[in-house]
This record gives sequence, structure tokens and C-alpha cells, in this order.
Amino acid sequence: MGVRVQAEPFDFGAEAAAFGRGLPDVGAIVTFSGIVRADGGAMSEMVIEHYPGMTERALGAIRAEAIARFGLAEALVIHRFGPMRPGDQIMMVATAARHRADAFAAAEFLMDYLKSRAPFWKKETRPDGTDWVAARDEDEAALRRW
Amino acid sequence: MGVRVQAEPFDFGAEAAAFGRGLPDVGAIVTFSGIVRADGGAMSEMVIEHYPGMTERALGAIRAEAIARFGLAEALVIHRFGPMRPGDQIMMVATAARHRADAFAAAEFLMDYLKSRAPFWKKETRPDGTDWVAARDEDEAALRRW
Amino acid sequence: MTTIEVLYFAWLRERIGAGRERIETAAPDVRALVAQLSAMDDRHAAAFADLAAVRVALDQDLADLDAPLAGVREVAFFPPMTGG
Amino acid sequence: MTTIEVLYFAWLRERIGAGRERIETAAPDVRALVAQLSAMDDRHAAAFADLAAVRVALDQDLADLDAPLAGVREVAFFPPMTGG
Repeated sequence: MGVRVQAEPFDFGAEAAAFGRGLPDVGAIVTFSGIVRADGGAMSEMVIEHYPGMTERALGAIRAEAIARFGLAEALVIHRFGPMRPGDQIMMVATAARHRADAFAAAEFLMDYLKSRAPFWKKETRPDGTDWVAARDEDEAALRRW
Repeated sequence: MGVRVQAEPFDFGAEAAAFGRGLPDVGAIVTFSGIVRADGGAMSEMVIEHYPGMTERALGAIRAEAIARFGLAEALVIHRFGPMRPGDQIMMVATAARHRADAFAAAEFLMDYLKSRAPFWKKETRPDGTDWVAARDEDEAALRRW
Repeated sequence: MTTIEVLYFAWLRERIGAGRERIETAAPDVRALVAQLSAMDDRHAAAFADLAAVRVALDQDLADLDAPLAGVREVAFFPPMTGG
Repeated sequence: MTTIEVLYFAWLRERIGAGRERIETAAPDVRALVAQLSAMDDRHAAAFADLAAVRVALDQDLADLDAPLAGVREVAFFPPMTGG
């Protein structure tokens, strides 16, 4: 239940609230949610492609590593694929730990690995056409801190 | 509207969802929520005392500094006072930015400053009695990274 | 001599037995005010026995023990903060 | 000779014009398979023209271009990932 890959929108507030319920001896919960930016109106649509099967496998491994490394009580990853519009939620992660330092570090770790190691690809439609988003050097560099 | 200090419980999921709505060109939202730990049943009640007036003033200044320093589109701080039980939400922060690095850094900055510079004091009831929580050296040390 | 409001929080409030009192003082700085308060009775003396554990705010801004009191109307004493 | 499933994603899929194909190969490693695929036609050649921009997964685990293909049933080629 800790990894979901889906085309459907999800309710960030409801997911965040449900995630925190009934976790024993948890003092800190961190969530991250990624939203489609309009970039000042320059972006009209985004489509996310993924690799069914490998996506779940990769996210599951990243989640397990985060739980082990930061001693988490729980961790959740939800990531959508398919067409999306500015303002839509793309994805979220949530982490629960005894103390805030572990919950924050684990959420950043999940995001850094998910960005560069889970098989998702974004394609954007802008006034000058439709193209695949290029990977950013700083996303790859972010992995080196772990 | 970015700082609330209250005795009443708040709905973390509803607050998190409302925070993210209608923010233009925001790609990343981070939330932190602090929860009363039971510490394996050793803690039965917590009471938080605060300094009315100064609390709002201190939190407002910390929030303004976070917005300026990390270029946030929005930031929210909610902190309760009064009696609480294990599992209750004590407080939350939320940050919204274009990119995830700023949203994460700002949430950690808010938490580090709030912990040691906003006038709240926790008192815990345990089997051996009731006492004030001692400040932790690492909380003071955490401020030095900013 | 001026009149200031002195506030106490957490265990300082409990040791002194009051959250607030009005004090007539000519103290030029916080340290002199603490000396005046400590001399009032055993409760105040106990509250200020370990100054390393005491923090101070002047008119709701954090300050240190050597800060001057000129123009200040509200002084608060409390232990290190433990919110979040 | 063995039969493997070859998958393409994002712009590799678009350049090749298919998301999946079944390939008979004796290639010992990924690099040899890429050479075989590139020789098939212009579309494949275009897709693999810049290998620095191509990532590979073997049976759904990330691998590199020198990884051996022994026992592998599914090979996927795609650009650097851009999720999150």
C-alpha cells in the first residue's frame, strides 16, 4: 500500500490526513507534493509517460531504502501518469518518523531518487510546440549527497 | 492569515489541501506536522504554554524571513497551545515554491526557528510525575546551519 | 523610577507563583532588574538561581541580560523555548 | 540466438515509431544489441545516435551499456528520467 502509480487524480489533503492516522510513536510527518506549473501561462498541457511494472518496482525499492535508512514508521509515494493541466497534482510523498530531522531527510531522499531513478518522462505543450522535458544536471547531482 | 496560534485542534488534511489551492506557478509544496508522541505509553498528557502576543509576533517574523530568504509564494504556520494527548496534532507548517529545494529548505528553516525562538513551553505528564520539557542542545545547534 | 510589567512563563511562573507582576524599578538593564527581583523573596531568588537557564524578552522581542531597560514597558522571563 | 522483448519510451519510442518489438539476437551485451538495432533502419539509427542520452533497464532494473544480456528477457531503452 506504500506505492501507488495511477492515472486518476488523488486528494492530497485526504491522503495526507489518512497517512498520519494511527501511527504509533510518530512525532513528525513531512509531505511533499508536486504540482504542474503554468510557467506564467507558457505551459498548457503536460503528459507523463511511464514504464508499467518497472515504475512500481523502482518506487518500491526507493521507498524501502528510505524506510531502512531513516528508521521511518511509514512512507507513502503516489505518482500519476497521463495528461495533466497546470495546477494539477502530479505526485506526493509522505514520511513519518519519531523526530523531524529523519522525516525531512527521508522525504528529500525519496524525491531525489524518484526524480532521476523512477521511469517517468514528462512531455510539455507550449506555444512553440510539444517536447519532452530534459533532465536537469542538478537533479542527477542531488543524488550524490546521499 | 499566514500565522495562527490557537487552542482548538485543526484539520491537517483540510489545511494542507486549502494551502495548495490557487497558488500560481507553484511546483512544490512541503508540509510538516508535529504530533504528540506517546513514547511507548510513558507520556499521558502534554500541556503547551505560550506567551500571547509575542508568539504571533515571533512566528510572523520567522515566516516573513522564510518567505524572503527562499522566495516562497506562500507559507503557513499553525501552532496549538493548551492540553493535548498522544496522537494529537501540535502544529504544522506549509511552504510553497517553484522548486522543491526551496520548499524543503524553507520548511526546515521554519521548524528550526520555531523550535528555539517562538515562546512555547511543553510540560509532560509521565508515570513519575509532571515536568517541563528541557530544551535540546541539538535544537539550538540546528539554527547555526542557516 | 518607572513601572514595568514583569511576566513569567513555564517553571519560572511556577516557582514565583505568579504569571505577572507590576514592578517599580530604577534598574538600567535586565541584569540589575534580575538582582532587584531576586532580592524580593525566596521564590524570586529560586527562580533566578540559574541565570544560564533563563531567557528574556523586552516588549516581546528576545533580548539578552545586558540589554538596557530604557523605554521598556514589558519584560518577560522564561526558560529556553520548546515548541514545535 | 534468443528472443528478447525490446521496449522504448518517450522520444526513443517516438523516433522508432513503436513502443515494443520482439528481437532475435545473439548480442552478448547491451552495446552489441544497440549496434544490431541501429543497423536495422534509419529510425533505429536516429534513436540511438546519441548514446549519452540513452538509459537502459534489463528486466526492469537500471543497468549500463556494458551489462551482459545472458538470461535477460526484457530490455528497455529510454531517455534520462524526469518524474516528480
